[in-house]
Amino acid sequence: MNLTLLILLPLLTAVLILLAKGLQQIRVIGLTGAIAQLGLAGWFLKSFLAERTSGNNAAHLFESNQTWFKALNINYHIGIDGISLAMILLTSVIVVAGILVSWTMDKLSKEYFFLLVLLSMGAYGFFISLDLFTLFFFLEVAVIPKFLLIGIWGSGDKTKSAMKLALMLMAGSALVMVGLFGIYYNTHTFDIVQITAQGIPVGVQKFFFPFAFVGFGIFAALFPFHTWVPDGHASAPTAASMFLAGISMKLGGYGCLRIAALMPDAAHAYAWIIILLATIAIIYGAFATMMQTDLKYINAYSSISHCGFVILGIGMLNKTSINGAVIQMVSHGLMTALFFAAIGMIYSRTHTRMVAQLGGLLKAMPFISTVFVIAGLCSLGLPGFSGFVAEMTVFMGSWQNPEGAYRLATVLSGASIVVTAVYILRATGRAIMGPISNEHALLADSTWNEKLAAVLLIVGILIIGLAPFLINHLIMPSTDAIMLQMGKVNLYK
Amino acid sequence: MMYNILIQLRQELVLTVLIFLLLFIKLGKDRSNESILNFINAALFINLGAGFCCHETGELFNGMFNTNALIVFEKNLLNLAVLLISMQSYAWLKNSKHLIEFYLLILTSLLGMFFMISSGNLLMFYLGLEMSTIPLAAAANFDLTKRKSSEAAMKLILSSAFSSAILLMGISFLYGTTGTLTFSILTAHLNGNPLQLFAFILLISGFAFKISAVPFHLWTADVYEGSPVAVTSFLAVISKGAVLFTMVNLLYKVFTPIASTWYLVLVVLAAATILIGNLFAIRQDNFKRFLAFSSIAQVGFILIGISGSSQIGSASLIYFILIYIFSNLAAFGVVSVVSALTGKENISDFKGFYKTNPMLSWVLTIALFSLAGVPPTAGFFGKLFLMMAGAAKGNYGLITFAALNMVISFYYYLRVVKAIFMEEHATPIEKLQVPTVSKLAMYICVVGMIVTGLASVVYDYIYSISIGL
Amino acid sequence: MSNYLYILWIPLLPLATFVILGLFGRKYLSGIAGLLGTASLLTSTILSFVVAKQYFFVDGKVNGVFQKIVALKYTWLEFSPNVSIDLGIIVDPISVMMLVVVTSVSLMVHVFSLGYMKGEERFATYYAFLSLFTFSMLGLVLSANIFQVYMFWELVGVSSFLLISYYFNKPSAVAASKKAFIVTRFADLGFLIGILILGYYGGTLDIGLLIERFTSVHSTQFLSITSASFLGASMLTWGLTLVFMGGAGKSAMFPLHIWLPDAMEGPTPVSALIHAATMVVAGVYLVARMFPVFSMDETALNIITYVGAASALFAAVIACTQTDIKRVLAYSTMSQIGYMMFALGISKNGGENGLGYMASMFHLFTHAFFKSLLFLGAGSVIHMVHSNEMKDMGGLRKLMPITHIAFLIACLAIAGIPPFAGFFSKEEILTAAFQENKIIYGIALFTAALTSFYMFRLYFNIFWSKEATVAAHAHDAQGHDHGEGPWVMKLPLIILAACAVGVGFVPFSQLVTSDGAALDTHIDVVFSIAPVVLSVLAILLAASFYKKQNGKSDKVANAFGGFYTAATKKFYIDEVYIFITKKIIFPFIGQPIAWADRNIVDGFMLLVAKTTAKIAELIKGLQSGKVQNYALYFFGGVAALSILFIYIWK
Amino acid sequence: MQEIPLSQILFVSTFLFFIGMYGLFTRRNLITMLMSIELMLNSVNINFVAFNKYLFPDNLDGLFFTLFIITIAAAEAAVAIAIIINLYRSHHSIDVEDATEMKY
Repeated sequence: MNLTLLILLPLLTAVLILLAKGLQQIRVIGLTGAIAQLGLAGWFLKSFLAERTSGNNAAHLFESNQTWFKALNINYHIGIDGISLAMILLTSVIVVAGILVSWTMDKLSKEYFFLLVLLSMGAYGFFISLDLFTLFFFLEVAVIPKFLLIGIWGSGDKTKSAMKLALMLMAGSALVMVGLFGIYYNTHTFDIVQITAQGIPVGVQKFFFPFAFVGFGIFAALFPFHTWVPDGHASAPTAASMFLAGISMKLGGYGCLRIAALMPDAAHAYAWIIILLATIAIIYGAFATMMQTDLKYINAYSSISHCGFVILGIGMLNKTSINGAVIQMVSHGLMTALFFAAIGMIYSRTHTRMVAQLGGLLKAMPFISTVFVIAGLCSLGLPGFSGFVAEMTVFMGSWQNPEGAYRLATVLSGASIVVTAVYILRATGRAIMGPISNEHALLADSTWNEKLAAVLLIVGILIIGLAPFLINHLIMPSTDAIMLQMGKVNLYK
Repeated sequence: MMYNILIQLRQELVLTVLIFLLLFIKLGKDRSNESILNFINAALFINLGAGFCCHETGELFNGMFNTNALIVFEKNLLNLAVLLISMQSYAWLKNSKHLIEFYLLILTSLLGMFFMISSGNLLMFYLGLEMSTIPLAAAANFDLTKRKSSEAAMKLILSSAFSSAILLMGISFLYGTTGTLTFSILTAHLNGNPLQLFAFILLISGFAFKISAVPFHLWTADVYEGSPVAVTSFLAVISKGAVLFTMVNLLYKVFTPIASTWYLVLVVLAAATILIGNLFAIRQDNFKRFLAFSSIAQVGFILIGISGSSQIGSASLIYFILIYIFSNLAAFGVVSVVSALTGKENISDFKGFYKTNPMLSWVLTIALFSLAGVPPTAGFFGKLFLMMAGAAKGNYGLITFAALNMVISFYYYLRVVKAIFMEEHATPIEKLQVPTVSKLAMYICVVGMIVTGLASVVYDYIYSISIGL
Repeated sequence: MSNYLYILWIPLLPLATFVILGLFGRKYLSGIAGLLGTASLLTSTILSFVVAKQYFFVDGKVNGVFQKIVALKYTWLEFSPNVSIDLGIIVDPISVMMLVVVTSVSLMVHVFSLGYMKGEERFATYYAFLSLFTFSMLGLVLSANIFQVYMFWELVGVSSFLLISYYFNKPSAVAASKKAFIVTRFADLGFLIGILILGYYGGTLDIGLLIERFTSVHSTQFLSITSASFLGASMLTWGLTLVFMGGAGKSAMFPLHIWLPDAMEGPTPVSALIHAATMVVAGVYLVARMFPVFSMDETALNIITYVGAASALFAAVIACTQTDIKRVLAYSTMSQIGYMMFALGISKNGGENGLGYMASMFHLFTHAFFKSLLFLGAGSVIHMVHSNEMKDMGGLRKLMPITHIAFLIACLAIAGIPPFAGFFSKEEILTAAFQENKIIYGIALFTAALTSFYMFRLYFNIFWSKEATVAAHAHDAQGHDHGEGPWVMKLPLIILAACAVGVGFVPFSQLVTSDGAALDTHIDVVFSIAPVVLSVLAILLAASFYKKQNGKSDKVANAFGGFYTAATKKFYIDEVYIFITKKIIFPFIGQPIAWADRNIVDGFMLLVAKTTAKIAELIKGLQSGKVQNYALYFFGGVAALSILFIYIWK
Repeated sequence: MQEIPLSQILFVSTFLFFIGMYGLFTRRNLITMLMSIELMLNSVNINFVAFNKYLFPDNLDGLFFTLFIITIAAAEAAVAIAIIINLYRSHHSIDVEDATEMKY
């Protein structure tokens, strides 16, 4: 079975959606497509593990390589390793959940679902690409749907946020583009595998690493280029926020990881800057979150803080920390998606996201409140949920760097978990607990589709949280391969 | 010999025949506009077909006129563009009683361009250039009653006359320093002495004027705004394309001895053009003016591609022009339909356009994305390859600059999308009845915008026939 | 060595209960939730007794020394080849002892809650949370891997949070739960970093290995961790101190104790379980678990000692002034835990010097019973008078005789009056203190006296002082014919009372010692005169103050003046915390950052956009519309290019 | 009599060219501007003829080029005049300053 199916399936779904008539048909098609994607991803997982157990230790599986632009030596080269597979699974889960929560979207529903599916297609393509050009292509494919989703179906100052998001992301991809050209003209190929094999001259790395890394960093809310995150997430419709935080921010993290793997020397040379920025993002994001009063802003800012862990893990450049970064990507994806879903459900009922105007929702809508609390607990890294596994792995990894400054960075980012506890509990205590206001007392609890979406995401969180060895088993070999490129060995005695 | 003429000159001949036919029709008893338009479109289609039969490399009139696969292909592009324009302006021409004159003008100008493209001699080149310019000035004035139209025509004719004077000065100095007008001999005599450089700069300024590169661009916006949409799109797409083809031919084939100089010249022009074009485009509200400045910015990117001075460079240029034809004509097509049926030409009029005209909105949106260079539209590939070609020279300062300017350009394209999808208008443009022909043209453009990029055969073919330095 | 794997069921049963009740409790099982929870816990209790029997009396001892048995070890999360979180089960004296304590106290609370929480709306949820807590606590007790400890540590914290905020529509409860979680979370940060340090230098997270490596003076790990130092202290000191910080947070040691009194907002049985018997002693347990390593570092031990002693005294003083009975109990808990802590601090590892360790564990053991008894007693009192305030009580001894007797026994036990349980354990602690450190001994002695004073102040205030009429409290509808709750509430009191009398006679020193070898201790009558006499005197003093209502207490209080008010205000520690958070962190860190993000970072991005637009506006004059200017610019361009390329770049 | 050196002729032509340019920049009347452009073109013609005569007398490229320039200039002028007339219809003036409706 070919990986291209991961692109064709959404494409087919999108086309069918365009042909469909009426909300009912559209959403059914969308859901069917999404579930099919989930199944496909699951199938790939299954056969991936089968391959691995049968002793196939190739760096990438299901590889296929067609020439695309012969004159420019651009190939459509795809293949997955453990990390990309994890990302694909994440995407497919979030797509299903996203479609479910937007079940009742009746405004321009056709366009809405079409764009959602298109976005997912971009993500899949991005994750399966082994050719930088293809990678970049899909990276940008995923930008426009975001703009339209926020701008058309958003709330608040939507057009401004949409514009800000689109422009900053475009600036990011512009930088990425320059970086890719640099790589191309010094290796005469875009093919990641070849580049890894032949390596890039150190001087070139030093020059182009910042372009590429910062470029992807903008997608991953790297400080100080994170300002699109709060507005974008806050203005976006629920499903779009889920996709935005759950999928597209991961594009950035994944890209950063790949770039670091491609340019190890530069990565080591600039590691301290990366770590500095990441630490700032973590602390700063956490404190900024503490001051927010709008649930969506709270979650958006916390995303900045959490994605800081991804960057931190990458910047620390050792196996454990990179493992942690990957797990954190998956975990944060699921967790934030869940959070946004819960917030969306609350908002759709109470029509306010202001913490101060909410309260005691646990009485009126126990299920939604429980979901909210679970998301919160996961976000503050409670054992049993994915957040704990991810953050602890990052800490263990980053602690391996014996330099004092790195230790300090670790401790500071560790301190953020306390702040996280503060803002999560503030929000929970205010909105979920406490006395309930009369107009909210009679609101209905979640509907089947919302329940399904939430349960799906929670299951994902729990699987990682309760049995982390599974995902570890999936991504470890790939991180080992990356570390091999990095030429950096584990620092534990 | 005769046979050669018939084969190698066939596109020009077909066109000439067509022009005379039109003359006779004009003289003969008057027919309904619809029938004439259909006839013309059919004829243009045949004309387009003429290019595809047999193309061979060769030269006529001792090197005055030469042709090869590349040149034929370029002419085909222009034919295609003319066909699309004529299909799109159906709604506009249907009611005009001078439609034949319109075709006479643009076809003559097209003929001029053909000669310019395949010219092997400065004299031929000059003739072609003027033959393509002068009719356009008249065409710009086609809305005889509109003040703006005549103002535009005046500006066009005066400034182009001025530019051709400068150009001629350059040619004369070239002649003075080399003693020949034939390209093939000219190269040997170029040694880059100051006078030749000066001559070259005068010449390149003439080109820069035609492709409206900063600071020679100032006529563009006004003329685009004033002229009828069809003429505007002709100016924006076809004449630019033709001049660019010729320019690449000259730079890559003739001015090789002073390549180091013209590379720098191009860099300077490109940087200035991109920046100024973007900065002006941000502010525009009139759609045609907006497209004018955006096309100026596009030219900047094209110049970057040319500056790569490699086979990738020229190939990417032609590839981009192809995509540019589709994208720009799609945009102009929508605008022309709207302005023909409602007379509205401002971006602010397009607020809430999606509510009433989803089809047109999508066409326009895709076109804008393609212009902005967003995948999966072909514009992405076009722009990216141009930048790649430029990057080959290792001038990453320029590339970064251009890349960041892409963000600005992104802003103003998205502004229009925003207006179409996300903003409300008290009295939005009502549902429009688009003529089938125009619709067809738009669909062709859309298909072109999607397919040209993803199907790599197109690029690979262009690459195989194009020239390097 | 026989197989202890069945221990797995002890935590798993509550977990199962939690899952079942959590998923279906609200809808389907709200009727039988209590019984379900109790039943499953009963099973675990029986199992743990079986374990205790098997371990202590059948096969735990190998040639006179109790073995550490790792019954289960499963790699749960591997960080790198030899560093991983292994879910494991460790069986050694303290873990088995804790198993017994946790399960039996938890069982009592389950039973008691059947009556106490009857008719609550979220009855099933309550039992679900109780089971969750029990599971986490058991998991913590059984952990063989320090990171596993941390995980269950967090879980314990969150279940405590959930239980405190059980009355979620009561703002004070919510606030208390938040406070508890955040303060302990802060402490846990220290714990986490401590783990990172130990794990890094030890090259493992397995407690057994860590102990083995850090106790052998010549191992590379030991050398590396002691040679590495930061701010003058060795990394070993840092690691251990930070780990202890975690413990101090959970065990409410000064100055991290502020959450404990507020935690009393939770349902009283919960306080009995979590904030008296089990969770709060987790810190002590943690130190004991890592004790061999602690014993390698003098500084860490001293810190523990003084923190413990200070907390003991501090809490005792405050306890004398509180009027909310649960808060009094909370402070007494804190003070008793202080005892256990400094007992550990002054102890050495192994042999005769391990007395403090033994004593500490012994006190933990006895304290669990009488303190939970006290809380449950207070619970049934509150259940009757619907108030926590002393002034609403008095003369209840006639209305609730059983509670009265049980409470009295508990008071005597905690006061250390022979032959009640508290006497023996406290005796050992004092002996150890006397041997090791006279100052500590002094503090301990004084605290002991204070303890018996405030406990009997409590006792007399509740059951004596003024004569309460039956009518005063017979108002509550659901037929409290003689004032006390149903038998399910009385039974636990009786059982625990029995324990409070009995457990003192457990030959503890034979079973639980620092090195596993039996330690023969004897009650030295001469030595135990002093504390007993002191306690008795204190009791008499309390009696004279509070048995009848008379002004004496107030006079004394006024005599103390400022000190007294300070004590009633808990020495303003809370205010300090509030000042730091509300007055420093929020306005001076949070607000500025939030502001800066909007106005500086984001502002910069906007500025870029605005500048671009402004420039565009500025240069629009170029496009003047005058064709002559165009020509002029054209010529200018030509001139510029010529100059540039003929004269400059030629 | 010795013949006039090329340089002087070139000087004349250049002078003529800039006179033309000056006229184009300064005169407001469209017709006059058109005439100034003719001047520039003529200076180019002089160039061609002179170069041909002095430097490359053996072939006549320059001369023929001149002829073509003259022709095209005529055509250009014709169209330009037509446009100007039309402009006069709509603006009732042939002052270039009056035709600055479109700007910025």
